[in-house]
Amino acid sequence: MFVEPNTIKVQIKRGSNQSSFTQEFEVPEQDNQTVLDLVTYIQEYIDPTVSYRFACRVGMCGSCGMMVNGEPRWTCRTHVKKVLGSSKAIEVGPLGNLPVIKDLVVDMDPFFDKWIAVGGVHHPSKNRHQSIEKIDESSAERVFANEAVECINCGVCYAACDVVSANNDYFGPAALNRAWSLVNDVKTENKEAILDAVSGNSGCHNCHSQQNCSNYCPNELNPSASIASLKRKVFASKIKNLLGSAK
Amino acid sequence: MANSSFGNIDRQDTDILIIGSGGAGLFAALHAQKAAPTQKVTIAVKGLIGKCGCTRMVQGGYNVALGGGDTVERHFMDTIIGGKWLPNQDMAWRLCNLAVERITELENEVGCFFDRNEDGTLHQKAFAGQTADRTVHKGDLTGIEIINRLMEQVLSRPIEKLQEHRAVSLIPAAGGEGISGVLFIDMRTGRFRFVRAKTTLMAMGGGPTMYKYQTPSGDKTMDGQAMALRAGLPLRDMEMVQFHPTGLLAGNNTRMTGTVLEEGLRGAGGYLLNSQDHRFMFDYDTKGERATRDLVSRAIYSEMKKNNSSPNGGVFISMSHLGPDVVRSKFPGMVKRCADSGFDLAGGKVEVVPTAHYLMGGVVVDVDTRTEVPGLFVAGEDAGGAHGSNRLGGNGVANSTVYGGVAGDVMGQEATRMNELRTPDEGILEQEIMRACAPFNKPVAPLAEIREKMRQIMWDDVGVVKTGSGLIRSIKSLAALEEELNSIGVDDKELAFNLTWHDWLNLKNLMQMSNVIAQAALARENSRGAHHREDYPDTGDLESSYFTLVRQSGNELSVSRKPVQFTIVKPGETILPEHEPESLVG
Amino acid sequence: MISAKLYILQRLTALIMAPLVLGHLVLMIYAVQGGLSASEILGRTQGSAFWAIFYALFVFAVSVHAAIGVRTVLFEWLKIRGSVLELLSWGLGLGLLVMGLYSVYAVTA
Amino acid sequence: MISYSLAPHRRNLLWSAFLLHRVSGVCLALFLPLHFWVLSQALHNPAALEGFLEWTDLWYVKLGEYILVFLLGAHFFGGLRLMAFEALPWSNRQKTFAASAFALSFILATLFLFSAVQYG
Ligand SMILES: Cc1cc2nc3c(=O)[nH]c(=O)nc-3n(C[C@H](O)[C@H](O)[C@H](O)COP(=O)(O)OP(=O)(O)OC[C@H]3O[C@@H](n4cnc5c(N)ncnc54)[C@H](O)[C@@H]3O)c2cc1C
Ligand code: HEM
Ligand code: SF4
Ligand code: F3S
Ligand code: FES
Repeated sequence: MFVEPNTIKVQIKRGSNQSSFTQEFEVPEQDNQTVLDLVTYIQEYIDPTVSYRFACRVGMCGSCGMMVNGEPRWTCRTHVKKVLGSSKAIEVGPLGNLPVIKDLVVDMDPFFDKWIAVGGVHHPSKNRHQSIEKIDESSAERVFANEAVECINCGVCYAACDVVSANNDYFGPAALNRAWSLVNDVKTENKEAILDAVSGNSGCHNCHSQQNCSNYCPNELNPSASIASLKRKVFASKIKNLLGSAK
Repeated sequence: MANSSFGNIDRQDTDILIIGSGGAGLFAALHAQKAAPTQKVTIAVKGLIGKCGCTRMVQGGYNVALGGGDTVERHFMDTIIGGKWLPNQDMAWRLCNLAVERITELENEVGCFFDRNEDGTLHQKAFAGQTADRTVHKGDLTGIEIINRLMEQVLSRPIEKLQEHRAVSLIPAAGGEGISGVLFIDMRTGRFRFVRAKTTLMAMGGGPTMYKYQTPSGDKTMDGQAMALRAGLPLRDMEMVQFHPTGLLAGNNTRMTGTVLEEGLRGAGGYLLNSQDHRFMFDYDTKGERATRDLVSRAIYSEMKKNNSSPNGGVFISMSHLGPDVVRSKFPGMVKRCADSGFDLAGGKVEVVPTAHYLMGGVVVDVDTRTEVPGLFVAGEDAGGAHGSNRLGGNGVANSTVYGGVAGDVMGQEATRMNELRTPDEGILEQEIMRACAPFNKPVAPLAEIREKMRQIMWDDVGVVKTGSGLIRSIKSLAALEEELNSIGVDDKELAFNLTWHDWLNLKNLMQMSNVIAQAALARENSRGAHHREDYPDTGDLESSYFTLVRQSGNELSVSRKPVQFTIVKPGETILPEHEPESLVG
Repeated sequence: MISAKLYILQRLTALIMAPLVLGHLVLMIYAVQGGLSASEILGRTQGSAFWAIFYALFVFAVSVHAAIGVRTVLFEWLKIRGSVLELLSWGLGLGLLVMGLYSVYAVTA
Repeated sequence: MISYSLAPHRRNLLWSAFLLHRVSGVCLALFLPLHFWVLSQALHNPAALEGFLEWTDLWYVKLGEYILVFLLGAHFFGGLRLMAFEALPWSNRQKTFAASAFALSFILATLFLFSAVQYG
């Protein structure tokens, strides 16, 4: 006897920031199915105009971030079972806190502009003709730097942070997390510039330790701890400067 | 239709145009900017800068000889022997030689974090097929580290970004001398954009994604090689498609099928089991699961052919005998990835299948990444020659970063010397726009079925094991399928971020390149490295090794064989000093 | 929109206030036993240099602390920017300072 | 003002702790001027102060005071928690700390109420 497969109701938030609407689709339920697969099914079989973004499909590129039932997630690694309630319905929308290009596709430029603005780029202390720095993997600095470095810049933490929603200038968790990693990188120069950038008006001091960034980071990074550490570092260096100039 | 009428397209000029933002593209941008600070550098890419392509997906690491017994000569010999004497030896030499400078550049200038030994020096391990501990890595997420650091460097420089711009066609100069620029679709708006440049680099990363199971990033559909083919450039070694033995198998309805379960699982003692729970690898090779990629892939394929396959039609990998906790602590990333997809790698069995991973073949270039067309350069996986019939694990990212940098240097110099941009052949430009608009105004139907058919044909007849009759059959069925594709339309009401339009264009390129791969495979009447012909199982005479060359003129493909030039070392000889041990790996 | 300088000021003032608030709270719990009366309060505080300094310190700290805190809230929730923001928040601080010091004077003089 | 519908990421204890800290801070900032004004009556008009303090015996004023002390406690303990979070290395017990700060402020306020009511 032929059994109709169960279906999942998928509501997709479509359009742009200016005008958006929600559309509902029914997708057959499968054993192994991610949220990205649901969206793909809709585009391939139901409505060919649905727009979304992905690349690696295995949690490495960070291009498939979307809001799933209101929560930011990497959709290629989010199994449907994990987010499907008994109502068999899922809501999918574009990643929060970023301008929408179309449907589920957001413009990630602001996110990366901030990454650069915070000084999230290595400043070499050596060139390619010099020997590679010997580094003690167990040194405290390297451990800190390492813990923060494996970010896939998916923007999930950025979408989860209410301070970003409230204050569009705030650098946000990912950029600050990168800054923290660099501040601990023995190979990088000009750390003062990074500390200056993170202590400016858009910097780490805007963070209210809500910790949703750490809650939602799919890679289990801890931007919240990185930011707290940055605050500590800035505090210490300001006090030191103060004492230094008093002398 | 957005602006498919020819007069209405966007046009812009730059000096150095780079297509692709993998290891090759990003390195080229950095080097070009440094070599030619007065020149405008533009990087155009199908996805977001640094967030697409396969370099980011590199797990194992980066091959480079850094002493401790290992030498550039040894790395070179491993590459030649691994490639079964087919590599272009000058390219392979440059790859091994420059990798040393490139890894230092990555560490010192780009700022990568690579894992260290106790004494603080770079940690290196050995992939299968290497005679020294040579692979530099960052855990098992080396690519993310490399690309993130490169991406930061590029984003922080005055380099123009054209993101979500799909390259469609190479546009020659009027009169035919060299390339004038590249036609793109701005995917965000659906509008055409023609970018003129003095020098252009294709670093679009090949990517054999026409197979039922495949590992590369979803944006890669062999666009670059298809563009080169249509522009009349020769492609070499196109039959050389590398399969990774253990791709995740989760059914046809999910994009996770085909993605790589890492090599280290087998290395650490994982079992491969067929549907009868029989550990079959020792039936094929004395090394069991630890045999090389091509052997394991073929063994799994045979089990599948014998109907010994798992529910979804593959085999199982089983790790649990090592103790679930051990597996969890040793392979946390893989265990979590499988768990996210609904599988228990630590305690249960996970279905796997060989999966198309890398294309050794590509556009013919010289050691400076020049093609035969003035102004056009190719680097990375789009270029052929460095690997011959097989790519060693760890040589892929070394290749893209080494030659990306070379391309940037050379293009910088060349662009600085040139005073003028070339004038495009407007006729060809118009014709190429029409080609990209081909699916409009035709009856719309889902493309997925056609795509699945193509993937099945390639898997069955042009896959892990090939035969002459299968190849001929595949060429016929591909031709029929392409006809079918040509009759299917795409709704053109809204072209902004119209993925379905791009799916159509992707499919079109993949079908053309499938044909090329099948034709090249038919022309190689022996079995080497990744290429295995059941009807010609022998390696063939090494001295008279040849490589295949495919080019297109008009609508005709011509396939030829060219003798390999042994410019550095002849088969049977070595450039290692006399009493060097065969292998340094204990 | 808060820079390191304001952040540090806010944390320092919080640190200053911490023992003062604790002291005040304990006192309140102790004092309210049996109900509050004006004479009781004033009897304790009037003429006492200790309480004068105690509360003056609190007033200084709280003026700065609350000004910075309210500034953040105005910025994030009410989207107030630029000179209006400066005026409102530092105005509040100044108001608190003046009123506070006056009341300290009132109860301790 | 931002409409804080309870989006899923706000159903998080640490987010609630943030909200409580903010609301309590603002309430304190609004209450303090009033408090200062009442106290300064001591100079001009001691009787008014006395009258005011009598007024605080009313039950709903007591409740108001209770809430106020709670807010002060919450802001105090919450602020200490935040500063400890920022000053000390990461701990996995963030939620426990936040819950403890909340509990302490509750106890404090209740203590205040009891001592006020019992002897009032
Ligand atoms: C899962 C996986 C694991 C791997 N592990 C290793 C390893 O451990 N070691 C190793 O050495 N190699 C490994 N490789 C191979 C390695 O990733 C590649 O050899 C190498 O990264 C290719 O670099 P590239 O710059 O040529 O191309 P890519 O990095 O693939 O970049 C191609 C770029 O071109 C863009 N592009 C494509 N088409 C268009 C178009 N039409 N218009 C505009 N832009 C376009 C893409 O979006 C992308 O940005 C692995 C590959 C995969 C898939
Ligand atoms: C014991 C004393 C106090 C401590 C330890 C303390 C601590 C803090 C801290 C750490 C912050 C920063 C929170 C953040 O940025 O996320 C803060 C904010 C604030 N404080 Fe206090 N505080 C104290 C007393 C007061 C008092 C008495 C007032 C009122 C007058 C007050 C009003 C505020 C306000 C309005 C904010 C801003 C809230 C926000 O930005 O969310 N504080 N406090
Ligand atoms: S910190 Fe985590 S959530 Fe944020 S961008 Fe990086 S990987 Fe994504
Ligand atoms: S969520 Fe936002 S408030 Fe801070 S701790 Fe994370 S950045
Ligand atoms: S598609 Fe790359 S992280 Fe999801």
